[in-house]
Amino acid sequence: MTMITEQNSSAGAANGQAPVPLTETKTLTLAKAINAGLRRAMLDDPKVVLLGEDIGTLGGVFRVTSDLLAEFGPNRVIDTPLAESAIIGTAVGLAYRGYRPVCEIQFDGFIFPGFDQIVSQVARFHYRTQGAVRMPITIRVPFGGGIGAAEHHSESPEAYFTHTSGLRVVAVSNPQDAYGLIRQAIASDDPVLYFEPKRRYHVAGPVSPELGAPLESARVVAAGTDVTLLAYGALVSTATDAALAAADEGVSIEVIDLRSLSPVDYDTVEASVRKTGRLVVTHEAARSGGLGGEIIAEITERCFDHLEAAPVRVTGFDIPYPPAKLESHHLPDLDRMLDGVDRVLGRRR
Amino acid sequence: MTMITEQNSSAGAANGQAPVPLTETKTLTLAKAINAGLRRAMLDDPKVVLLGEDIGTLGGVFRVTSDLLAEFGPNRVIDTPLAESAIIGTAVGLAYRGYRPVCEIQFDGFIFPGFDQIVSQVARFHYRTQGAVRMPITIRVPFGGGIGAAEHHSESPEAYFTHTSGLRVVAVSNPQDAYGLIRQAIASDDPVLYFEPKRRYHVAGPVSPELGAPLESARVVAAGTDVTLLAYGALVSTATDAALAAADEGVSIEVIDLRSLSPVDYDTVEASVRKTGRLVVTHEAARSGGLGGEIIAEITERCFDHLEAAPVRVTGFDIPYPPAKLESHHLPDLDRMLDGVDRVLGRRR
Amino acid sequence: MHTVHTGETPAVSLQLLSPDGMRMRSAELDPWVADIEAEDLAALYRDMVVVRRIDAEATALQRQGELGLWPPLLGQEAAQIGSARALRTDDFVFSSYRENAVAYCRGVSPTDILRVWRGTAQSGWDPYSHGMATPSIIIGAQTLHATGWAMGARFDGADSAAVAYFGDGATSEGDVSEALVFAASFQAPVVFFCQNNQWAISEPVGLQAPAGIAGRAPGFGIPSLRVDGNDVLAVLAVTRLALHRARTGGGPTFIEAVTYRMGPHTTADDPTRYRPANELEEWAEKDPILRLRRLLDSLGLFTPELEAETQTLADSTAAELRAGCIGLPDPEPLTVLANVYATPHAGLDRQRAEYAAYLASFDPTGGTDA
Amino acid sequence: MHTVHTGETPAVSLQLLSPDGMRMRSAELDPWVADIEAEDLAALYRDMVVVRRIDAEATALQRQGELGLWPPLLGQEAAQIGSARALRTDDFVFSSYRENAVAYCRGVSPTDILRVWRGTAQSGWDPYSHGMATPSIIIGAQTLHATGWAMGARFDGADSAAVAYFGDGATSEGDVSEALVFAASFQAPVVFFCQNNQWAISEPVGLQAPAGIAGRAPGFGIPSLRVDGNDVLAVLAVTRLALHRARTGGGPTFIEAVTYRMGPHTTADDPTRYRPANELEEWAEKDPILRLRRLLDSLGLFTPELEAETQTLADSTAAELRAGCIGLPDPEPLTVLANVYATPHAGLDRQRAEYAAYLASFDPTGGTDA
Ligand SMILES: Cc1ncc(C[n+]2csc(CCOP(=O)(O)OP(=O)(O)O)c2C)c(N)n1
Ligand SMILES: Cc1ncc(C[n+]2csc(CCOP(=O)(O)OP(=O)(O)O)c2C)c(N)n1
Ligand SMILES: [Mg+2]
Ligand SMILES: [Mg+2]
Repeated sequence: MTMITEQNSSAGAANGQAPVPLTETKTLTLAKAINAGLRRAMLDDPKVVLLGEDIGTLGGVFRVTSDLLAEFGPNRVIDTPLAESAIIGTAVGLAYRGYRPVCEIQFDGFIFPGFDQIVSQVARFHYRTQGAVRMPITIRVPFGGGIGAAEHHSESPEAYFTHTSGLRVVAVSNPQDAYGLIRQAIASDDPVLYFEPKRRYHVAGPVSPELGAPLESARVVAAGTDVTLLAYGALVSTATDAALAAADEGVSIEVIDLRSLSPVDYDTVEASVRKTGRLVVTHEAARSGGLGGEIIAEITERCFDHLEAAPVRVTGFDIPYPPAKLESHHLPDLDRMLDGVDRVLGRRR
Repeated sequence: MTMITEQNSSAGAANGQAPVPLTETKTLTLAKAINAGLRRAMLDDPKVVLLGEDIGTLGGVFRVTSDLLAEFGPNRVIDTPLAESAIIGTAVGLAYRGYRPVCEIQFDGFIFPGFDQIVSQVARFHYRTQGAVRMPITIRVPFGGGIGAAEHHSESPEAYFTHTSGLRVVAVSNPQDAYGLIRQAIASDDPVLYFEPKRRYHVAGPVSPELGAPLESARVVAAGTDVTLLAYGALVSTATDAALAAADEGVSIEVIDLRSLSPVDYDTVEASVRKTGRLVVTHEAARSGGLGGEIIAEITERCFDHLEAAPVRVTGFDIPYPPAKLESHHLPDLDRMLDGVDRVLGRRR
Repeated sequence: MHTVHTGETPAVSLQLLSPDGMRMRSAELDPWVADIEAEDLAALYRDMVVVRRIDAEATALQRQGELGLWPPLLGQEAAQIGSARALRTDDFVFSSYRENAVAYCRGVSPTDILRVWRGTAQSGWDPYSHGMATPSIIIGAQTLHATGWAMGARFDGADSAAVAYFGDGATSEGDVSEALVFAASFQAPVVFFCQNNQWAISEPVGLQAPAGIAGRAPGFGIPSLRVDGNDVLAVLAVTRLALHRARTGGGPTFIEAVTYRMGPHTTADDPTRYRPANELEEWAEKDPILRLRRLLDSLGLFTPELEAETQTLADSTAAELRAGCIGLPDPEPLTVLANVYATPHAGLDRQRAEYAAYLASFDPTGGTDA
Repeated sequence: MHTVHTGETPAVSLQLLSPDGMRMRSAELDPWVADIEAEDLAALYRDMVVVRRIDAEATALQRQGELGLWPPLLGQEAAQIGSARALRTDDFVFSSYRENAVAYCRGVSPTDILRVWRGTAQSGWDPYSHGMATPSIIIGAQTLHATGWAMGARFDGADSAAVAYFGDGATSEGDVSEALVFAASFQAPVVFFCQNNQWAISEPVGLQAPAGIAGRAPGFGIPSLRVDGNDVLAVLAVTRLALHRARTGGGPTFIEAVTYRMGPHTTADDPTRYRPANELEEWAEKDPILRLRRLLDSLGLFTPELEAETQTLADSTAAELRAGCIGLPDPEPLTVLANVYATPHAGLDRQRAEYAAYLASFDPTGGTDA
């Protein structure tokens, strides 16, 4: 049994290396790419401050904030007491004073004590004050399962936030996007929930110092003609694998990495579905009320006459996150994605 | 300007009348029907206790719990300190000890401080303990707009809960259902979010002492053949009016009152859509991530070949709840429902 | 059993003015009001009379259907005026819904105060123009905002302070305790100003805090003061003291101002359902305005001029309020979809365009543009 | 300035056993352990050795990949054993994840303790069989559950008590403060047992509570005791005292047990990144087991028999734990969809049927039934 745990999923900065400024394309893990993006944002703007539990001395339980305390000091990298509502609520006050706070929620399941401040305050101040008060707050959330962890450490709460008007929501799938989108999220004058696929923290890839595609845009990962397969976060890599496997069987899948979960880049999705006529959406979150249903409803409305079959969802079940030994039965995997593709192609047994 | 406010939307028990036991069909307001249901449940089972802010001496800001303190005493009707997380969290402890707590959240917008306890505790204990621990907790939430109130007093947060596995969610639209479903909710061994359409508290209707249709079932309010119009809570009456108006123009609308928002009674909805081929879903909550998208995705999957047109949503916008003077522009009304009907019929200008 | 620590709340509150208008001496507080001259006392009196009049006029407007709701501050004038008049413009207030006298002191116009309650806007003023956030309706949430703002002030090296206003009921909310934790840990220059008006809607303070309120903060490491909240001078003094601590690196301070909500919770409330009959009378004897007037009288300062001038100001303010309220224009329909985001948003822009088209479809002239 | 109230935490903790094993006299606590005989001391010793051994074996199992994670209690044996041995079976424990010694005292089998950490279940035992809820991972949430249970006990007229276990870090969460509010308001028979082990992952207690922890509850109206958490006798005494108060209508009590987390936060943690080098050594001198052993020694009670018998029990428990762990069967696939609801649920029943069909499609024999 191999389980990725807090320590061995460290971003590896524990070796005492100072963070390297990113000036040219380098190979970085996803965790280190976020670290580099945070650092860049902090260097560029003295109003960027980080708040969270264990983010300073420890560098975060995933080491995403490694070495930043040493570089920027305790007024910019703030180890907070253990209270999520206060982490978000004081970030609101800091934003009121002109700061750009970046809050870390240690694990997905710990965001709920801060839910009221996010939903009733962070999301609404701009509307409430008719634009007078901005909330350029970024809330970083390691999310998703597949690491063999205990309860509350593997959740996918994104749909609670995509249903919350006033927030922007992104989920990254690879080091390059992680770097570009954390910088864009921090630079945004709107609050952004930034979801990090924790089981992919370790995976390395090239990272250029560019900001990359805009915050609101989806990305076609692999072009295809038969079926559109929508994914985000950790499942993008599974979806890409599924597309490869399907290609062997002669099915051409277009894989789209949503990147932005709110708003959804419907132009990109629509263009794909108009081409393929078939849509599969996959996420780890529970099916009922998840992002899949929303996207299917919207795409059905926009592309009804182009749909060859009812869009299909491949998602987690409508259950609380299960114990580690059962999570492989809950999480969409390559086989279940292919099953979804079969279903949308009318090939289901 | 007429605004329904806390006082003048009182259920009218302020006149000192003792609650009347319901033994035969009577005409009651929706608020009084809930009061009667609570009373019946408390008489039937000594383990039923009520918790909430101002529910005792005052009888609740809407007077839904009027006179119950006098009848059942302070150990069963508990005026709690001002802390929603504690209201839910102590209800969990009470449930652990065999009680059936009924929590009142004073207004929809005040449920979020208790969100963590609902989502991470109430919803999960049964699954977590493999069925050993039951959470027969009912959480009453006055919801929805249209009363000209200040912020946080008019929200429709139901989709946060329908996305939360382990909860049941119902929304009532009339006095009879209010009475039957509050009793069923309290009797249920699962936790139930019970949404009360606050702008309909005053509307009276016949209430028989029966439990009525099961907790999970939808109800066809008006039969029709051209379009299925799904509503719940306060909008059921608007939808019924829309059906009458449409009938004048020769369009036959089948109105369904969902009643149960989680799970949705798809058998009833599916049967209707198979017949009409056209679906409109309406709710006050924001469109993105609302219940409408979920239902449309599911129905599209189940009835794809029976759909004549893409299902349509008539919902609140993706905005925080607006100021009172703008709420009529946010809330679905009869005209917007008819516009949705036109769209699903392909008659849109 | 000496090692069992039990909470103790000081039984007496700090006072500089007795209910019958006697100026009490206090070695501790006197220095903080040493600069208060006759004209300052007169100004405080004027403030209190004017805000009471604003309150009465707004209550009347609500009764006449011009406001959706109004949360009266009747009885809490000294707590609000005394504390707000201690502030500098660079300080920042984070309040609840009842602090309309504070807003008045921060220069918010009567009309702007009413926008929320008339329902034309979610907030009536630009927070940055007045150093005051728009009121928080979610009980206790603003205490964290104040704490965060104060942390920022400390990081900036500024000597400004944040003030969080909240009620006795609010002390039960987790957010308020978390604010105390953060304020203590980061030695934030924030003043927690709790108006204990004895009631949280229908619930007496004893339900929220059986051991009293002022005793709570010290356990978090925050010094606490209990002041007679109907004594405008004492409130001014303790707030100045607390602000001075905040400005000079002394960190947060908690103030409990003991006062009384003489009216209903809001115009929608009926206090006869829960309030003991004689309570109001008892507190009427401690009325904050009467008290200062008695002092002025005894000092020979309550002149016919002061009375007339105060009356005139109250009248004109009330008239301004009424006219402003009734003149408030209804917002444009499409503003319902404005300002959700600071930057363009594909989803919302589409909804706005759709709704504009929908509205236009009703307009035979083809009016509204998106 | 006498009217400014500052929090004060008693500098010393209650003790009955000095670090070198001397039995200290305490007029206050002695009566609560007057019945403790030689064999009881031996039993406490045995308990502590066994739970330390359970802890070590579980840590080893994690290192060997048999457990996903383990939160060691090393150093906190006295705090947990001393408090848990004060309980009756009709009392109810609501704990956090580190209270494995408490679970042991409540009769939970070693194997059941491990289920969660091996990931075969979200909870290892039936709470009602042991008077102990399954651990709460959401920090602080369980303090409200304990308070609610205790309110119920009071309504029932029972003389049972609830005990909430939580850490120093947890005191910052709003839920814990709200639990104190409700417990005080309803005089709930609940004991708040805070193990201050000096750290919340990498954060020292001074960040959470600059003024200390025991001083917090009195401000809420709850008496508080600060005890040497490495002194099993003193912990037993104060817990008995607090439980007695609870049973006899005295309401809630707060106990701060001052102890030390000698290991990492969990097996996934690396304390060398944040812990001062000498801290561990300092606390090693105050080791809770060593201390009781010294007392037993000085009383001539630390016999070879006791040593051997303790060793045997520890060995057999460790062996049982290891065998139990490795023998834990993986759950059946379809249990992933079981027990979400207590009653049939149309949506979930459908998902289960679909998944059963899906699984069956991989099985050439057509096995699994829905
Ligand atoms: C989170 C939340 N819960 C409930 C309410 C409803 N509510 C509005 S005011 C109030 C009582 C507040 O009492 P207190 O804090 O003493 O302030 P006061 O009204 O006396 O000024 C309540 C329960 C709310 N606004 N927010
Ligand atoms: C609500 C919540 N936030 C964050 C965490 C992550 N977390 C797990 S343990 C821990 C530290 C707890 O410290 P303390 O309360 O002192 O207990 P100890 O671990 O020392 O026993 C944190 C931050 C959590 N489990 N729950
Ligand atoms: Mg009050
Ligand atoms: Mg600790």
